[in-house]
Amino acid sequence: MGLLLKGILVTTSIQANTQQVHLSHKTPWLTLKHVQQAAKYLFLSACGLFMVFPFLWMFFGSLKTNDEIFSNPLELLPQHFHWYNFVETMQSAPFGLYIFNSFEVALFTTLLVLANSSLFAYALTRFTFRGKTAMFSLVMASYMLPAAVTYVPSYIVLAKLGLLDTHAGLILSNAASVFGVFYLRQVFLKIHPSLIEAARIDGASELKILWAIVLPQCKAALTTLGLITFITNYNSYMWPSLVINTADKNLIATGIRQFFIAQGNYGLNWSHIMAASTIAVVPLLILFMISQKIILSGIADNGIKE
Amino acid sequence: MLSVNNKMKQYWQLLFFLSPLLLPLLLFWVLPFICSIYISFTDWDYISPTYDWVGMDNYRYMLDDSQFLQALNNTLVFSLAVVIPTVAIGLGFALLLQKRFAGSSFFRAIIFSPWITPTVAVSIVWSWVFDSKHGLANELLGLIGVPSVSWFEHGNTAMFVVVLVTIWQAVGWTMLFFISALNKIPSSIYEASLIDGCSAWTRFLKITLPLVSPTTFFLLIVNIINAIQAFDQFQILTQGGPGGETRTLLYWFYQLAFQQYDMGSATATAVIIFLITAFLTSLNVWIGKRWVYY
Amino acid sequence: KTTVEFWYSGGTKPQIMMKKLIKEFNQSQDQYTIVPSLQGNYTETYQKLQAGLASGTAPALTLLRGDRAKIMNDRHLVEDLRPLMTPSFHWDDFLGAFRKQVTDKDGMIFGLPAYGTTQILYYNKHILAKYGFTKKDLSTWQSLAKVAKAVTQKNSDGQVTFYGWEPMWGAGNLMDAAYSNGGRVISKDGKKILFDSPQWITVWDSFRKWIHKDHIMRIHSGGQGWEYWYKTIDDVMKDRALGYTGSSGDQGDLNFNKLAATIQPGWGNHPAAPEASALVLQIPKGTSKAKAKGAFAFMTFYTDAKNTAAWSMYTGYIPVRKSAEKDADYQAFVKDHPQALVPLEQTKLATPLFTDPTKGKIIDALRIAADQVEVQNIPAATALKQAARTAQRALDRANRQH
Amino acid sequence: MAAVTLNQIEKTYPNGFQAVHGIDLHVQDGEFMVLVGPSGCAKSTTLRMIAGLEDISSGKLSIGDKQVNHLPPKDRGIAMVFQNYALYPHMSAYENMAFGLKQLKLPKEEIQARIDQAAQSLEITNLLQQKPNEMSGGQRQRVALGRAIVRKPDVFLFDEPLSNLDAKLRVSTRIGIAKLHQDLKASGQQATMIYVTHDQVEAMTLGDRICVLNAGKIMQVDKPMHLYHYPANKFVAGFIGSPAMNLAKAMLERKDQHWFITIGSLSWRLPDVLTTRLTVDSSQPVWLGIRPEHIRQAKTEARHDNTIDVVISVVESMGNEQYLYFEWLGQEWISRMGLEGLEHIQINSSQALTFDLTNIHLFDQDTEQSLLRPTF
Amino acid sequence: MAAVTLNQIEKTYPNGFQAVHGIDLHVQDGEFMVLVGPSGCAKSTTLRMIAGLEDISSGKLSIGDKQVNHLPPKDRGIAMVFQNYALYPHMSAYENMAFGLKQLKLPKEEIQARIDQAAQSLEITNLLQQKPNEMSGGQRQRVALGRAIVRKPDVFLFDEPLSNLDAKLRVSTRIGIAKLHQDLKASGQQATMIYVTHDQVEAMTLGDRICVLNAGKIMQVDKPMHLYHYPANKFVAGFIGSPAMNLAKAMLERKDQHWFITIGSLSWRLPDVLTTRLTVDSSQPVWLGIRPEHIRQAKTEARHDNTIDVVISVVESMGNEQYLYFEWLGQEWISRMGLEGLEHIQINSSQALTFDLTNIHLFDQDTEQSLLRPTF
Ligand SMILES: Nc1ncnc2c1ncn2[C@@H]1O[C@H](COP(=O)(O)OP(=O)(O)OP(=O)(O)O)[C@@H](O)[C@H]1O
Ligand SMILES: Nc1ncnc2c1ncn2[C@@H]1O[C@H](COP(=O)(O)OP(=O)(O)OP(=O)(O)O)[C@@H](O)[C@H]1O
Ligand SMILES: O=P(O)(O)OC[C@H](O)CO
Ligand SMILES: [Mg+2]
Ligand SMILES: [Mg+2]
Repeated sequence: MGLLLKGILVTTSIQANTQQVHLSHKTPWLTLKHVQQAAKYLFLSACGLFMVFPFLWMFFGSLKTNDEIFSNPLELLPQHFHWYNFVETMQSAPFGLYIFNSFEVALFTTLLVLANSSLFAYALTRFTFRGKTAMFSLVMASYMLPAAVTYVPSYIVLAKLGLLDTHAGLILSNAASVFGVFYLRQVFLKIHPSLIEAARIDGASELKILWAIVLPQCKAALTTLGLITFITNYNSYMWPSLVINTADKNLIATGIRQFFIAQGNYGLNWSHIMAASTIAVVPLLILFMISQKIILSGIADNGIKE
Repeated sequence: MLSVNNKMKQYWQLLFFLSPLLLPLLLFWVLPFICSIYISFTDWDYISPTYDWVGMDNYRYMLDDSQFLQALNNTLVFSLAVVIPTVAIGLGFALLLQKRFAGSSFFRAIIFSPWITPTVAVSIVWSWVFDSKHGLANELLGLIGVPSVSWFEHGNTAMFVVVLVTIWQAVGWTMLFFISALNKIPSSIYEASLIDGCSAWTRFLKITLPLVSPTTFFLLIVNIINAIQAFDQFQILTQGGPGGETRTLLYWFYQLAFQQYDMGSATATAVIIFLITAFLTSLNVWIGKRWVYY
Repeated sequence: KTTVEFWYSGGTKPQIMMKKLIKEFNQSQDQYTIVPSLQGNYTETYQKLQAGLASGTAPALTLLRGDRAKIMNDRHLVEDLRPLMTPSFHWDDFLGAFRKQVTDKDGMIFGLPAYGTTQILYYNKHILAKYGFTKKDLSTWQSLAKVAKAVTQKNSDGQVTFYGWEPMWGAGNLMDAAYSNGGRVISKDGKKILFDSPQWITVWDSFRKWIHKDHIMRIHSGGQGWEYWYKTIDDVMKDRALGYTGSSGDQGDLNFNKLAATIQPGWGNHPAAPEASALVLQIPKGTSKAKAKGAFAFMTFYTDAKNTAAWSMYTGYIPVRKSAEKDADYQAFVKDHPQALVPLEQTKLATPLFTDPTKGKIIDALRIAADQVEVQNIPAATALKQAARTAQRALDRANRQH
Repeated sequence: MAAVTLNQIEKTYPNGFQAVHGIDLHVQDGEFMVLVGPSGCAKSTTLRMIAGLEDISSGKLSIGDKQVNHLPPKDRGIAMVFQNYALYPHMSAYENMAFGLKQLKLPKEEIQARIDQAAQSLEITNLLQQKPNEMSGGQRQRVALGRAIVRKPDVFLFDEPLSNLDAKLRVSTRIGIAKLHQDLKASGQQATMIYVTHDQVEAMTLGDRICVLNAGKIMQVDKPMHLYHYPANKFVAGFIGSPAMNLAKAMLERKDQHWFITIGSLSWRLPDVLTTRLTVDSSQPVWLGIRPEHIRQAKTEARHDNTIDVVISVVESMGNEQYLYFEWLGQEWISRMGLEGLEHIQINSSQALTFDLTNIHLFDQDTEQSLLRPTF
Repeated sequence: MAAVTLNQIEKTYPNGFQAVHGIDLHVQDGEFMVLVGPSGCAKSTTLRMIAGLEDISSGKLSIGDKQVNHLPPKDRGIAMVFQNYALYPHMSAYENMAFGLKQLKLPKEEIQARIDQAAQSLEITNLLQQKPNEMSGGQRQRVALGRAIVRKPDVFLFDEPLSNLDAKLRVSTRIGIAKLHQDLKASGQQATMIYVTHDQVEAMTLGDRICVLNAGKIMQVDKPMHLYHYPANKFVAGFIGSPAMNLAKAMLERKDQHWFITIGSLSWRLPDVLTTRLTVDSSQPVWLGIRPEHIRQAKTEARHDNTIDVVISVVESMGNEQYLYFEWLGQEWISRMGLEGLEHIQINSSQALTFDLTNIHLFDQDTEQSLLRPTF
């Protein structure tokens, strides 16, 4: 709480700074502003370190020997970089395949979510029909439903559809994103109705309007939603581990845990587990790097309605 | 709004737009929930084709069950302990990083990054950090002369760890929403306040805070819902222990459903979780009317 | 060819052995193919099996923990094996305790014991000897505590550097000790919870005292999967503790140049009475005749004297057939590895497996009480009485419903 | 043939609010019709019903000789220019214009040709590859016009197309639209235009005819000059003209053969040109209206009884003319006069002002309808 | 005492762009000074430097007799009205006005009294409990004014305070601001006002003096009428006045004692009133400027050589006057005339128009400075 208070105070004075108001005399070599700047960077660096520390530890841990990991946790860097840990880890379980599986499921789920949330949100924002409010309430109510609550009946539904132990089953069962509808609805509401009317006069069908007029303007929001959906599904653990039985079809989170458990003999190799975790995170980090400009600005530009 | 001569055509069009989402929504959310409500009035064991209708028995049993009450209490404590700091710290970071400056997007990315990691992977790291013997946390405490703490062996400290990890993950996300809200405040309003001559603190309290209140409100609700639905971090860090002191309702549901196969009680718990979420959300909406400015 | 899906799980060594046996079986005949599917652990197998049964996608063969196998039968979810047993099968050859475990009161055989497991003591024989103790000194918990006290070492700060004993985290060890003090979980008529009785409280509170007051014992708790288990083993292997209470299945991982094994202690005058049970192979209800036949063929193969002996030698688990002891290789093995006989020996005095009539609520209450005593240093009376109340409610409810 | 006919058109919004109360309006083929009125008077609603963007609650709408009540917008042969231009922000100017044509599945060359031609006449050829956010307000406006033109519609609909531009640009774009209308007519494309604005300068300068709306009803439809000189009712009188017409309560009195107008303590005889136009034949209370330019500085030599002495409270000089504000009979009056001859009227100075009685307007106090017949 | 003095003020933005190039301006105590100029000419920058919202790069800024370069805004004795009003949206009108006063720790009664008084004079007493989003644009504008007034500042700063209002409201609020200035002066509160606008009607009607800016430099500072009649350079000539002054290249030629202005193939002798004002004594190329109202319909009886025949391309009638657009010498010209006497000039009709040579303006083609001395 103390940190927080400090942060706020530093910031509010920074806001005053943006107006470049000199409260002080001519130009002393060290102004209040300089001190504030330095304090801000120091504070942010400390926080930043705290935020990324687990990754760093995980990554460097994967390069240590098993004993080294526990010998001195304060020592971040390994004495020797055991890159071979990665090779061994990759050999000890089909992580490549797991990552591929996760990618496949996450990708198709994401595409499906983007498509159906867009359609649904478009209908909610641009059509008038009876039961519209009810429809929206239904979606919002679903948001309050813990996913775990739906597992059992959902499982049976999948079984009835013959989609157990298939990626298609996973994709289909994750295809309704309540957040997606909620988020896109807010974004679509911000598109001026006259654009849609102009397109109607231009003779475009509703689908065409959505595709050619609305969506291109929401690229940032779509990327954001896409990334969120992708990450969530890539990382998802509980539900896939219930649906998938065949080892070859496992997603990465299940894979890692399986690896954990399958290491079920004395002398658990922690550096391998760290390596496995690192391997699992890397694709996401890369994806995040690529899209971070969009995702960070995306939420900012098209954020939820104020 | 739109005049379409052909009613049928309009109908099909609507169906085309709604059904791709409605289908999975009904199949995997609404239908299961309705089933759950039904099951909560039975003693179904998940597999047996037969079950008995037990009426309110599951609910009655539950409301009088010390373990349920403990889980309920834990859930509320956890939600409160997570939501308020998350929103407050998120706002703090947003204020710091709102304006672009050298390195601002770097810091934003860093603070956001915990959110993208699989909870499964990163919780492992945290469990080491708080290892009672050689954990980093204790080493650091040792440096400043504080005796080590057996983090996972006491209810309070174990809960603290889970809360910390949850905040750690959610803060960046919260920050982004605040940044967007702050950027929407016209700069002329700040300038007006400069001319009115208020202190930085007054400006924060009297102007910034009220103006981002709709976002604060939204984030409170989303974070409450997320907190109530938190599962992975408990599963990996504490498994509800020690002695059930970090067992939340959702975790309790999980154990009832997937360890004891007591579907009636489990679904009754689920319904209660839903009701609590709905209650907290409406409570927030109600209180929100007093402090949220639109 | 008929394919037979098989869901199983186990540690590394069991996994290796299981794969080897399946391969051998598949090659030994051309009627059936066993298709194995490795699950995360026994619990996960059980969980998935529920889902599988609910949706009609259950496999033809599963490997489950004994208590769960019993629940499966109580819920009428498994095939009776009797029709599949040919005269050449020799059901009589299986260990009596294990046979009893899978036979219900109507005589139905709802599963085949795959291998046995029980918790025994492992200790560092050199250090024990160094302090002038012998195996005999480990025959009651009271004397074990004395030994522990004697060997415990502390550094100048008062921090313990060498522990006298490390029980395994969880209710299992404490229950075993309570059984050894004549305790019961439920009354014979199945109506009353008994673990808030003095037999239990004395035992559990002693452990609490040894752990939290005398600091001669320690508990590793929490973590991922078997993490606590291996931390415990590690302490013994790395000379940070004298010994620990562990599974017969640990033998494959341990170094017996340094360690030795013995059966669990009794409590005071009471003889030891820990639980012993078999992991059970089952054929879920609704499995087709052909698949069931195939599954049983594999069971027969897997449990034949030679294979169960080989399994035991490689993993440390208890062989399920009496005739295994006559296996030549096995006899040679136990000569070299006397510890391999300890679980078997303990099985003979064992308490049969406790099965929870509330499908888990009693076990859950005990688990939490154990956590409170072992980890949180809450007096056993408080913890157990609270747990008993919870359990009694659940039990009453379960009894009412049946 | 693209006359637009509104026949007893009504509009009730789903929330129950009736925005349009039975409008009858006939816009001739090729005519430039301006809809004008205060904010919320249902100008946009009316236009949007014509466009097909809003359902018509009752009445008949025809474009050409076809009833179009139930046709979707694209089939009505219309094009619309929106207040905010409604350019697709992610498309270049070219793509913006081409979008509608592509929906018609026109051949590529045809699209290209149409756009080139429109771009040339609007002088936006060099902007074609730019996106809206790279253009100034005026340029966007012209692209929006271009998008309408290329569709070769029978009817152009404009909803306050200039209100987002700044004053200078508004003037030049206004002229551009007037020219466009002329050019289209000249090229034989009899484009009907319906133009919504609340700016009466635009209305006056652009419209062949102006339709003045108030609260969902038509007040008057007429040529701009007729509206200005012969407003049919008090509303139109007050709405058209800037600065607005002075309006005050007065008594119209008949004494023998003569008519007098009594205001405050003064009573003036009506000139004959007015009496012949009167539509009543007995005394009655009226609204007296007089435009600012008809209150003139009194010639010092000849002081009539229609001259009053007032104190000027505000003077606004525009360079070539000035507005004098004064208080009289408890209300504010404006006089507008050219600068020739009279310089620097001081604030708080006393002035003698003359009412030009041949140019006053009279309205019934109840019905607010004009009591004077127009002379054309 | 609150004169505002800018002394060689410069402003360079952090990105290196120099927005203000050495401005000298003295605004007298109680004066209403209008800053006017095209978009981007640094009006706002200048005002914001005075307010203390923007650093001053160099130069001296004084308010009263105190140099305030480094004082924070609140200590400069100023109040500011923003273009978008910048009302605190979550506070009622009352709270908006009270906020600044509370920061001064004034007693409650004093705050109440000041607000009541201001509200009364602005006629917003009944709005005091409403929030900005429950008010119309004009009401918000008045609350923003109120917030400025209650501070009893020495200097009022306005940044385009009317540009978000619609035309009608703009006129009435404009008058309100003029009255406010008068009232404050009358009440002995010699409030200096600095008012930024790009609308020259506002500039002309409000300012005691007008400062015309262009590209960060002062073009002319003078009374409105002087600016209109004696623009110091071509920029001011073109900027002030609506419709804008006609400007065309011409030759100023001296032949013996006489001066001629040659444009196209025509050569007109300058009237004597102009020649006496000339600041040059030899021939040179010039910009000829003439305001639209000085191009008149030629009297048929007397046709001078300064009469030209043109074809009218556009006619815009405003009711009481009309603008005629015509093409001559390859550029567009505007003539503005009252309606009296002449009705309905048809588009494409031919007209004889006379240039009023006593009212032309001449500017050097290089320096663009006026070549005529003002006569006051
Ligand atoms: N969707 C709607 N539902 C209910 N009432 C509406 C709706 N749209 C407009 N109105 C109301 O109908 C009336 C006419 O609105 P309209 O937009 O046509 O006015 P306008 O003349 O175009 O005004 P402006 O000059 O402000 O654009 C207004 O009172 C408005 O509040
Ligand atoms: N923060 C800034 N950084 C860099 N250049 C700026 C900044 N603010 C304004 N400018 C530039 O300074 C010049 C003057 O800007 P200013 O806002 O003062 O113009 P203005 O006269 O108020 O225009 P307008 O009538 O459009 O409000 C413009 O060219 C503008 O682009
Ligand atoms: O649960 P058990 O008895 O099979 O034993 C645990 C294993 O030995 C851990 O590796
Ligand atoms: Mg409108
Ligand atoms: Mg500006």
